[in-house]
Amino acid sequence: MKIFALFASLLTGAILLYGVQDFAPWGDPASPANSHVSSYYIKQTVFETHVPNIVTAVLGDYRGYDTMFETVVIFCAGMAVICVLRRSRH
Amino acid sequence: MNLIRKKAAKRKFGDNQIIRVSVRIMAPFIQLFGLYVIAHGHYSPGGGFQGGVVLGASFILLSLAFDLEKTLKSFSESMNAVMANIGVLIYTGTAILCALVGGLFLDYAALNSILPIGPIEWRSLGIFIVEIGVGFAVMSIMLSLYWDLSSGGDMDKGL
Amino acid sequence: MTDLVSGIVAKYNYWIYVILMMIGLYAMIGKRNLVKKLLGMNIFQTAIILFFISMGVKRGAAIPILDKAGTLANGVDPVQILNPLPHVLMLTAIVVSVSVTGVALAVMIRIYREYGTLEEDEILEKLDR
Amino acid sequence: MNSYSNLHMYVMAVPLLSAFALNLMGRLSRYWVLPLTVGPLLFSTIGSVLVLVRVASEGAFSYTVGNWKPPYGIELLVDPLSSMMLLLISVIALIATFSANAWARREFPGREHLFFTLYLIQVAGMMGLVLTADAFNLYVLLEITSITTYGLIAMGKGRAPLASFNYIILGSIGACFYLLGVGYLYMITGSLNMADIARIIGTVNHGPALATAFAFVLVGLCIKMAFFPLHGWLPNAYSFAPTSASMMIAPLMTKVTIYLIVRVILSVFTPEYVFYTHQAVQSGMVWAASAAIICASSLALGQRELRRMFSYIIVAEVGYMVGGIWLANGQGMTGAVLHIVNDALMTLCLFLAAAAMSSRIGSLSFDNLNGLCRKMPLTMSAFVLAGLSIIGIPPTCGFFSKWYLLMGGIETGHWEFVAALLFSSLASVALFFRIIEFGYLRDMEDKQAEILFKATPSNEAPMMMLAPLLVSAASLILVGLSSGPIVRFVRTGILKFL
Repeated sequence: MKIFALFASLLTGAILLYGVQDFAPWGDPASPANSHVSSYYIKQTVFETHVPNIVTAVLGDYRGYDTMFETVVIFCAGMAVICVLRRSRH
Repeated sequence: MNLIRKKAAKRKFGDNQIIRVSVRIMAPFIQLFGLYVIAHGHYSPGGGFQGGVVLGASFILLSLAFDLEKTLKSFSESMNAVMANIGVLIYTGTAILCALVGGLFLDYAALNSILPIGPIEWRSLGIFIVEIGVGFAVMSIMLSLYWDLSSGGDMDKGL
Repeated sequence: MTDLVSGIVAKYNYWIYVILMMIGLYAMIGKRNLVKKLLGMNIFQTAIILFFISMGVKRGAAIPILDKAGTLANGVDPVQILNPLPHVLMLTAIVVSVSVTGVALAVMIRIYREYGTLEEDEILEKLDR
Repeated sequence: MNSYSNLHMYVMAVPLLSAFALNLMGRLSRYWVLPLTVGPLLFSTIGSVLVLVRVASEGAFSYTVGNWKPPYGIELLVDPLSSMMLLLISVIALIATFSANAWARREFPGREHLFFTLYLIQVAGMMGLVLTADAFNLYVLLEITSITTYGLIAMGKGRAPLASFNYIILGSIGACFYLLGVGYLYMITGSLNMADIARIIGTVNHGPALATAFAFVLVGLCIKMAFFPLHGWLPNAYSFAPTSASMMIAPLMTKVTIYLIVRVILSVFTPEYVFYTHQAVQSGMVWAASAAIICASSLALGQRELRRMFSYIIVAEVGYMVGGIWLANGQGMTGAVLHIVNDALMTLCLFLAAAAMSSRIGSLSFDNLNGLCRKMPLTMSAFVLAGLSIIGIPPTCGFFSKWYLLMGGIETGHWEFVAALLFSSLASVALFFRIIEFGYLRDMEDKQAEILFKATPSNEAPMMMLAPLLVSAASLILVGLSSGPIVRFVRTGILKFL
């Protein structure tokens, strides 16, 4: 089992590093990740929402649907813990 | 878990006047800071989740320093669950309200038809409203996670 | 050889996250103690968070909190500001990871109540009996 | 913007809101539980029928949450495929609710409202999953459905927490792999919107990063859907889960994940890349699916407990659908998508039947089933119908999807897949006729019968469990007879990609 685990994790790491060679170098402002959608957010957020903190604006508005489900996730984690641990009251 | 509890009971670990008094003094300031982090999320690092965690941590600190039972007397468990529900309801309710008043889901600008302060200002305000909801929910869920995990779901002594 | 080294140095952040990820994955699959498995899960998720945050870095850029009045007047150059999107995604991912950890801890307490141990081998021994 | 265009959002949001309402009201009195679960699910069912009608008449449409243009905001896609899944989820949740209500009252007295809070959130999460067209949003919703499932399974007794913990570890690996894949996609495209990613992938060269992203998304989803070598968590999780939870989890969770893989292939990576750029992967997946079907069917033959046997059947059926998808032609894809619907209904019928039997005889090991057909004729005939459908006998729906899968296998020359399908049918014959033999031909020992059936004058399961079972059994025939229109509807959704 341990050999298998070692093999699996080394294989996963090797595949991940194999994929890394396509990436732009670290800190490159022109990489695709830093230019396509995110530069729109940086340029437009203050004009469209009047919120200077871009992270808050993207979290609460542009990707507000994600954040709604994030809240639901933590709510259902709390409920699941109560469900699992509490014993039935008869 | 039983072992830890027995040991703690024997040594009265942490049952100390200095800790209690200092926690009691610190707790209001931590809560104030949590509220600040929620409310100031527009202008500085912060927001609902971070502030909610800080608020929850202050209550967890109280229940660590005192007994779980004593903490439950001042801030009951059903009250906590209601707060969690209210927090999530604020978020989903806002989302559905936006749809009901004629916009799209989570389209805060549509709320302008209720209170006309301008669609862009409503975007800002809408983010603030939902951050409050997130803060409530995260605070009470963090607290309930701690209560349940520390007492094994029995809500008696705690750690 | 120098190519390889310079390639690693230019992307050393990915090497760090991959090593962390391998540690986490190994603990999740290979360890026989349930607490260690859970710790491995947290390490794995931390590695992912590192990966996402490190891909939003721009050299010499400022944090994504702007000056409202100045930006409204003059606009802003995206090169000067960090990429905010990975931060947003990771806030959500952190919450998910907290939730999963909470549920897993609760389930673990149930397992301890049932079998009196968190070692997988001992649990399997008790199941056979 | 008329309110009609928000309808699919209400379909998703009403169960979510009522989960919170139920959590609040259920504390006061348990009489709130039934209306607050059935009501919203009924609303969702009616609403999703209307959405389906709209899609059938006006075609697919996309929806932007928060009124932001698609690559910047989160986009939802309502096309024939997703509207069909929406209807499937709401119908199955509605049917299962009645039986789950009756069982929750037995299994968790005083905690039904907590159980149904998780249940409704899970239904809402699955509806969100089938609607979303955003790669990261999909991860969040996947985790919602998973966390609720962990909680629901761990509520059971005995080995349930251990099974749930294994599921947590494996499910987290799956979700993390998916997230890594999304990270790689984001790194090379700079976008999270599925259609936008597909557009950009077409313009950049297909390098190692894209292949890695695809591998990780695929493996992550395969763990979540319990594709054969990665199925380790499923049999324990589903057979030790509380009866009330298994009725909804077992039919829907794996099927929704298979829908996700169809969605990811069609809208993110595009079929050209998935099927034709890496030919070896394509035929390898068909071989893996064939192996999955054969191994899981053989394992099912070795089980001595009813629900455990069903879990292995689910694993085999996952092999059907994955194989059908990777056949990479119209017939196979149609068969796979049709089989999502059919298999969800068949599994629902099987698990409802198991719940109904269990309400009288308790343990479902095969020794307990002797002579059951005479004691519970209606339950057992519904069970037999579901069995016939799994085998693939013509008037039932299982036949039609299997037919498409077989035709797809023959057309592309994947004879190993055809052989695996036939082997699995034979194995299902053996499985179900063995149980029918126990039920009809053997007699229950008098002592046992006295203990089990003395308590109530009627031998059948309570009405709350029997009625949904009969409805789901009837739906097997109904869906089977209306396969033609369903196939035509499905094809409008997928043919433009192939």
